[in-house]
Amino acid sequence: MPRMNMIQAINNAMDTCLARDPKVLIFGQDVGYFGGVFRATDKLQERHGLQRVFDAPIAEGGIVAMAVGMGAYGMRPVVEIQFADYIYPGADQLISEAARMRYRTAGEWWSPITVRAPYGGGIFGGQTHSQSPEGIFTHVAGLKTVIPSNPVDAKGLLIAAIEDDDPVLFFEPKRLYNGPFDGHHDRPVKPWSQHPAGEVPEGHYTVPLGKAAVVREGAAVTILAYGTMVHVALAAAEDSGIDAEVIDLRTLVPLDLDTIRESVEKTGCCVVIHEATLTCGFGAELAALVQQHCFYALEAPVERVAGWDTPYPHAFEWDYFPGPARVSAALRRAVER
Amino acid sequence: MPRMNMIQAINNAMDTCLARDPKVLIFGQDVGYFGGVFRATDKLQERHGLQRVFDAPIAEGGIVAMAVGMGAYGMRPVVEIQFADYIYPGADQLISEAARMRYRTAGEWWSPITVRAPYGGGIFGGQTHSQSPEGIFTHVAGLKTVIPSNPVDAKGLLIAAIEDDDPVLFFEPKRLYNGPFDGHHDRPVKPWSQHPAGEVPEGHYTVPLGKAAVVREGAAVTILAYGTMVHVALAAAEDSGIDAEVIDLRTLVPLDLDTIRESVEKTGCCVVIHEATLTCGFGAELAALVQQHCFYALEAPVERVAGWDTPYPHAFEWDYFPGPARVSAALRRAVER
Amino acid sequence: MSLADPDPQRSPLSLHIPEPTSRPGIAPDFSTMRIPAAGACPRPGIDVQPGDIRDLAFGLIRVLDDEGQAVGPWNPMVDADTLRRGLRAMMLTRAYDERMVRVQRQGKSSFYMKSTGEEAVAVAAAMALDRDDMCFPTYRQQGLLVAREWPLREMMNQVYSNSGDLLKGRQMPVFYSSRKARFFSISGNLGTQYSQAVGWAMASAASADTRISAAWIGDGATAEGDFHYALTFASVYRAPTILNIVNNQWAISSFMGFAGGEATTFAARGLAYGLPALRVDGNDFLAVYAVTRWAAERARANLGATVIELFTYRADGHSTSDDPTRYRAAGEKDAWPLGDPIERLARHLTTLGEWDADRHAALAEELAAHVREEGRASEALGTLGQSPQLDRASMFDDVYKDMPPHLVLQRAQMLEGN
Amino acid sequence: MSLADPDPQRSPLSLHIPEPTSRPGIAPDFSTMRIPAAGACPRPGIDVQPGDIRDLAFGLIRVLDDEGQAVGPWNPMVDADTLRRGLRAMMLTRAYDERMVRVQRQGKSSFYMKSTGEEAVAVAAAMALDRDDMCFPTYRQQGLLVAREWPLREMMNQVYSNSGDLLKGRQMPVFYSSRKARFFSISGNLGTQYSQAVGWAMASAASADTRISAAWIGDGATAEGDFHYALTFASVYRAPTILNIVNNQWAISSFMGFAGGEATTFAARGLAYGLPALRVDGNDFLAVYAVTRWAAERARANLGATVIELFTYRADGHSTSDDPTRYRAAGEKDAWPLGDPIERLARHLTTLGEWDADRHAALAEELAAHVREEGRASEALGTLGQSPQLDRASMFDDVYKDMPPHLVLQRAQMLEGN
Ligand SMILES: Cc1ncc(C[n+]2csc(CCOP(=O)(O)OP(=O)(O)O)c2C)c(N)n1
Ligand SMILES: Cc1ncc(C[n+]2csc(CCOP(=O)(O)OP(=O)(O)O)c2C)c(N)n1
Ligand SMILES: [Mg+2]
Ligand SMILES: [Mg+2]
Repeated sequence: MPRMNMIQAINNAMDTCLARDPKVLIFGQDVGYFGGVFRATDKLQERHGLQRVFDAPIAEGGIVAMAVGMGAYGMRPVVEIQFADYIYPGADQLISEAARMRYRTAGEWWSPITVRAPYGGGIFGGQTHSQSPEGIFTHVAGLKTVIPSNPVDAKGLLIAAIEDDDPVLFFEPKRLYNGPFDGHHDRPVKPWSQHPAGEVPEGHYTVPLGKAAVVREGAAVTILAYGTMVHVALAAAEDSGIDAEVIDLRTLVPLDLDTIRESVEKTGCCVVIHEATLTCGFGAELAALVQQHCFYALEAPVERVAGWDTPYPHAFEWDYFPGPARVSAALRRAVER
Repeated sequence: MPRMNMIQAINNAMDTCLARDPKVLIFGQDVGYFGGVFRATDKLQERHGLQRVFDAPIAEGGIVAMAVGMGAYGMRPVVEIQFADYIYPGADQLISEAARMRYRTAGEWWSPITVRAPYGGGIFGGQTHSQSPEGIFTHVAGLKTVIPSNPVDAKGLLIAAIEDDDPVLFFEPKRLYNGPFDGHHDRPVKPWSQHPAGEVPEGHYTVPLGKAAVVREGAAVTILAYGTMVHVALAAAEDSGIDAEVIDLRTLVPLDLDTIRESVEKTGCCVVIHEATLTCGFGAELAALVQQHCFYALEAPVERVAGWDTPYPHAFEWDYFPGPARVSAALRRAVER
Repeated sequence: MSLADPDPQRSPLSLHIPEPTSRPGIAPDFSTMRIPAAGACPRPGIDVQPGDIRDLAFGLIRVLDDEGQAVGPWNPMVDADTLRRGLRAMMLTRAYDERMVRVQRQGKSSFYMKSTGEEAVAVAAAMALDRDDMCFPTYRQQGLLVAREWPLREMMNQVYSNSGDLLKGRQMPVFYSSRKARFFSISGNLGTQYSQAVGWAMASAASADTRISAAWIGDGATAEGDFHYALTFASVYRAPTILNIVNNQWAISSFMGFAGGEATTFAARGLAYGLPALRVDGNDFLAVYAVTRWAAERARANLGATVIELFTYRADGHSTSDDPTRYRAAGEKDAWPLGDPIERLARHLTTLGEWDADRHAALAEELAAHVREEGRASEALGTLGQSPQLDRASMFDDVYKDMPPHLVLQRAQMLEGN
Repeated sequence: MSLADPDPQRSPLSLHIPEPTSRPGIAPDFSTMRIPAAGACPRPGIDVQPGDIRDLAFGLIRVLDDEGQAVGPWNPMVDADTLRRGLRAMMLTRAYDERMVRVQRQGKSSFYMKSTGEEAVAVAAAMALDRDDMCFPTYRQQGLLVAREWPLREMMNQVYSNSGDLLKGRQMPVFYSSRKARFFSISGNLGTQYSQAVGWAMASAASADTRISAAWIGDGATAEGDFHYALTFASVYRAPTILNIVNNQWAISSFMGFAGGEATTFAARGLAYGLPALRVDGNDFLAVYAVTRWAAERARANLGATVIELFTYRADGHSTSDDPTRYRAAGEKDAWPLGDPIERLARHLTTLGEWDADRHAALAEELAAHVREEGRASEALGTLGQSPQLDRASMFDDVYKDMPPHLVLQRAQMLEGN
């Protein structure tokens, strides 16, 4: 099976969709001739033509608006926001328009659009190239939010997102593009080619939206994670020697609550982790759901480990990032209840 | 003491600040000559002059941007977003700029701005005149969020917000402008003039940001509420006959966790209510905090009663609104644990 | 705290706040308004270079002169039947508006917005476009639906949120949507449709389709970012679309000076992006028809977008929630120098010998009866809050294509009263 | 699914995607670029009506001719000392940029952005403005700081996020902020400073101050909503500000056609709002100085804002993360017909007899030594990640003016390793 890193898998997903469906169309800043600042659309313009893969003006609001209009026409646009930190000028078109188009027209129109954005910290990007804004959009009814943690999922989830008839935010943890970074920033990251999830099938396949994956079975505590934090969770389980069950949520909305509930009922405790700031992050929803649905199984409070409630500070990236040490400490607190 | 409804109290707060501080300046759509579509700035232009209270172009992004620039100059701008539903074009300037100005300049500049917006449903405003978007902004480090539930608080909190050197979102439950609407939409609402909180002192006073109020003492269950839902909580306590303690949070960020903790430790259970959609709403944060900080006191899961995860439907306003019947049912579930 | 003290050598700055020429108590004054004579503006070929017709952004294309004659190069030479259809659609729009305000006053709906005085803007455009061209309107272009003969009762059902409402009671009154009438869902958020229209047109072009889009925005809403996105993308990709700016002088209580109308025209916006920009008398049916045709032909010829400022006047309040007497001079509507679109078209037809007072009265009566009848048919399906047939459980539909588990659960909770 | 089938009677539409004239492998070609002669554009009085000078948005104001002579009405008649100060600041900016790229390559900082080829844009403006005027720059106007003699070591400390960094290591390199130099904090989010500058100017006017603001934006970023907000509000309230558009032909890999530059000039944007709009040779120090002066005088006279397009060329990569050889023709920089701002000013001074090769070489050497020295002083305070003096607990400061309880708690948690 071919081996791909995450950028290649994402590129391959778009390549596959462009080839299968003439209604798929890709645009965004620098995605055309250049192939994207992270190379996610490398060669796609060359392969599929100028009219299907092209550059866009620097106006995220306009980019999303065009996608909504094209979606109303009947296209299936896939747009790139160069960094998730720059999604806010597009917030209105996402929240007020794309998210509610099907509802407000009682199904006459809808927004089958996919908004891709490199996301998360770990590359010394400071406060405007490191953000994890998923918690803002998971609050909005009508949007779906997907965050992959590895190449094989990334391809299958992205194809599913593109083929989905609802608007999907697809956040790509940029720190994972080249390898399964686990938060041990002082160690070399092995490339995806040496990781089983770097084996990515050719051609068309999907990973269904709304289904989590148990990436490590364990009995002592459940860790709910997504994106980069899945690998941090695995590292923390290893480092701490605590037999954690690690769930990779993959899709935040709709959420796979069944898988979560099953695990927490088994382990009796739960640690929720994300890189986004703590307050009102998606972890709050997870903690609220877990305590509600698993109250009588819980032997300790649901712990949250997250980015601090500050902007992402350039020089203190590794003090900010919720790495394996902090997660391990939370695991210990959870099991030493 | 003068009696004021909530609009009058808000108007009076701005009048007071304009008179005291030449750096205060008010603008927004229709706020000048006309005095605002809800009359919040009635007569303020006449009293304080064209250059201090004026209309603005229909560009929420521009309005917030101007406020940020004026704040950098040294002014203390107060802007109105005509409906909270229209705040999204201003999201980028709020989230990327105002919220982080002090941080990114290490205190060289900051954004002492107040963004007022009528907010919440109950006036047949459909999905674009009814929203409660606080949960989006409470996730953003650097912003403060205030939501008053009555005239005397509204004036004191608004003055505190205007005088605060950090950016404050001030959401005004429009259904409360004329009286303490408690969700019994089929009953007449008594005017604020017949309510003790309609007694509003003249002149300058503040209600400090970050301090909740226990508006009803009770032993059986704690209800955490803000804005309109405070009155719904009181109605539900009455309707159900359950001895609920009702906490009016008043400020969401920073949050008065001490008051919450104290109450839940006493009652042993907690119902969190808001009008905003459930998923990832501020109630998620509250539930997460309560289960974390009061885990060993909790005898039942923290319940959340909130707007359904749909847009606000025009004709089904009262099926959508989390009224006293739904809150009462949650209270019963909580105490019949 | 200021950074430094003002320089005493220099005279202090001051902030300019625009003010309209009239307000309640100050008599309306349109005397400084420059109104070029009908027929005065040249009509270029559709393949003209935009840079060669910049003057049209500062003129005013008019066809009907004060005597009701159609004059000059922009005269679209429309036959009398078509003109009578236009007149009919404008009159029907006005009659419909009047009824819907009345029923709102009776508490049968929550809200309404009229287009009185601006009927030509929508009706003439609808008639100049193909029936398949896609419209992205604001709440004030109900005339498009009327001209496209979308049944009034469907519109009323929406206003009443009754059991016939195709939008299932979800939207505020007048936020129509009709895929069949190629009338895009109206958003409460000003301006968003404008940029979407460009996206739609780009998709049409990318699909080798032949259909174009047309969008409308109010003078006030041009200040939104979406306006800028629309013009930028339309210019960059030469999108086949028509970008109409309806300058009706007011945005609720703010006169168009707060959108930049003191400094230049709204048509001038088009120049910023190298787009052809036409400024037209929006109360002149023939002129609106002609410029729309011109822009449509240009778009269909793959020459890209056109910006059109429709200079008109909002003759009534902003909506039923509004009281314009609080901020507008009483006589402004009557002082408006460009007249009423219905009267002007009727006069023109009369001049042609194709219309007379009796036919006018008879038509008015017929339309009133039609509106009454449609109203009765619609009210039979209920009015706001009086329509038990509406299924409240449907409020969980269409949030997503397939209902996800959390909404299935919430729907059950609602039905159980939790 | 389309709404209907294309009309077979009509020819199908197609989507235009802009393409630059050259790419790697295609020789650069600026032959179609219209370059008016130096001295050819008229210079109106500052109280001119914007509508009377629309042509200036399509011309190119140039003072230095090909022989290095200053010609025409825009010649600002600056004395040789001032010119030498300008030359020095431009050369220092370039020398600084070169060092900072070198140290980035050595891993001492995470990132860097040069302004090579565009130094006149910032330096001439800084010199034409008052020291108290407030600048709202992008990341490519480091020349403002240099011209205002903000210490290089302070800039370096920021780039290194070292213990001397006044921004406490919080910001990515080059996102400077200096209240003392009246240089507003650079945002990572393109365009946001542009509208803020107008707010600042409005506040200055409302305070009867005498200071004005000036803002810069790239050609690419003009597509953002903030650009439109800036021009709209500046027009409506006649804000005393200067709105500079730095058209350096590229936005990372996208040529300026993707911001609308195929259809018209960027200066033309100003016409949309009734603002005076000047298009200027951005590599001509004297021309940039002159137009900035004109706009500043106009703003100070309470006549409002001016839009200036600075026509220049990004001679190097976008940033240290960029590789322009992947998308730009190799020889483009050398083919750029408007030359290099440093060479052109040096030549002019030489023509005046106020400069020569020896002095130039000596100055270059002096500046190189200065940069080296400042570099050493800054590096003594550490480089990225090598600056133990920085206090990580400070990362919780300044989120709010007073630290709220939840941040006090989080800071404690971090210090405890939780
Ligand atoms: C984004 C947004 N901001 C504010 C409003 C509130 N609002 C509704 S209509 C209106 C005035 C619009 O004026 P204009 O664009 O001139 O259109 P007109 O009503 O004159 O047809 C305003 C401010 C809104 N609906 N959406
Ligand atoms: C809102 C936003 N969108 C995208 C980016 C990513 N980005 C950084 S610089 C840049 C190109 C800017 O080009 P231009 O405005 O022409 O300025 P130049 O770099 O040429 O000086 C882009 C797309 C960003 N920083 N902010
Ligand atoms: Mg208007
Ligand atoms: Mg550029």
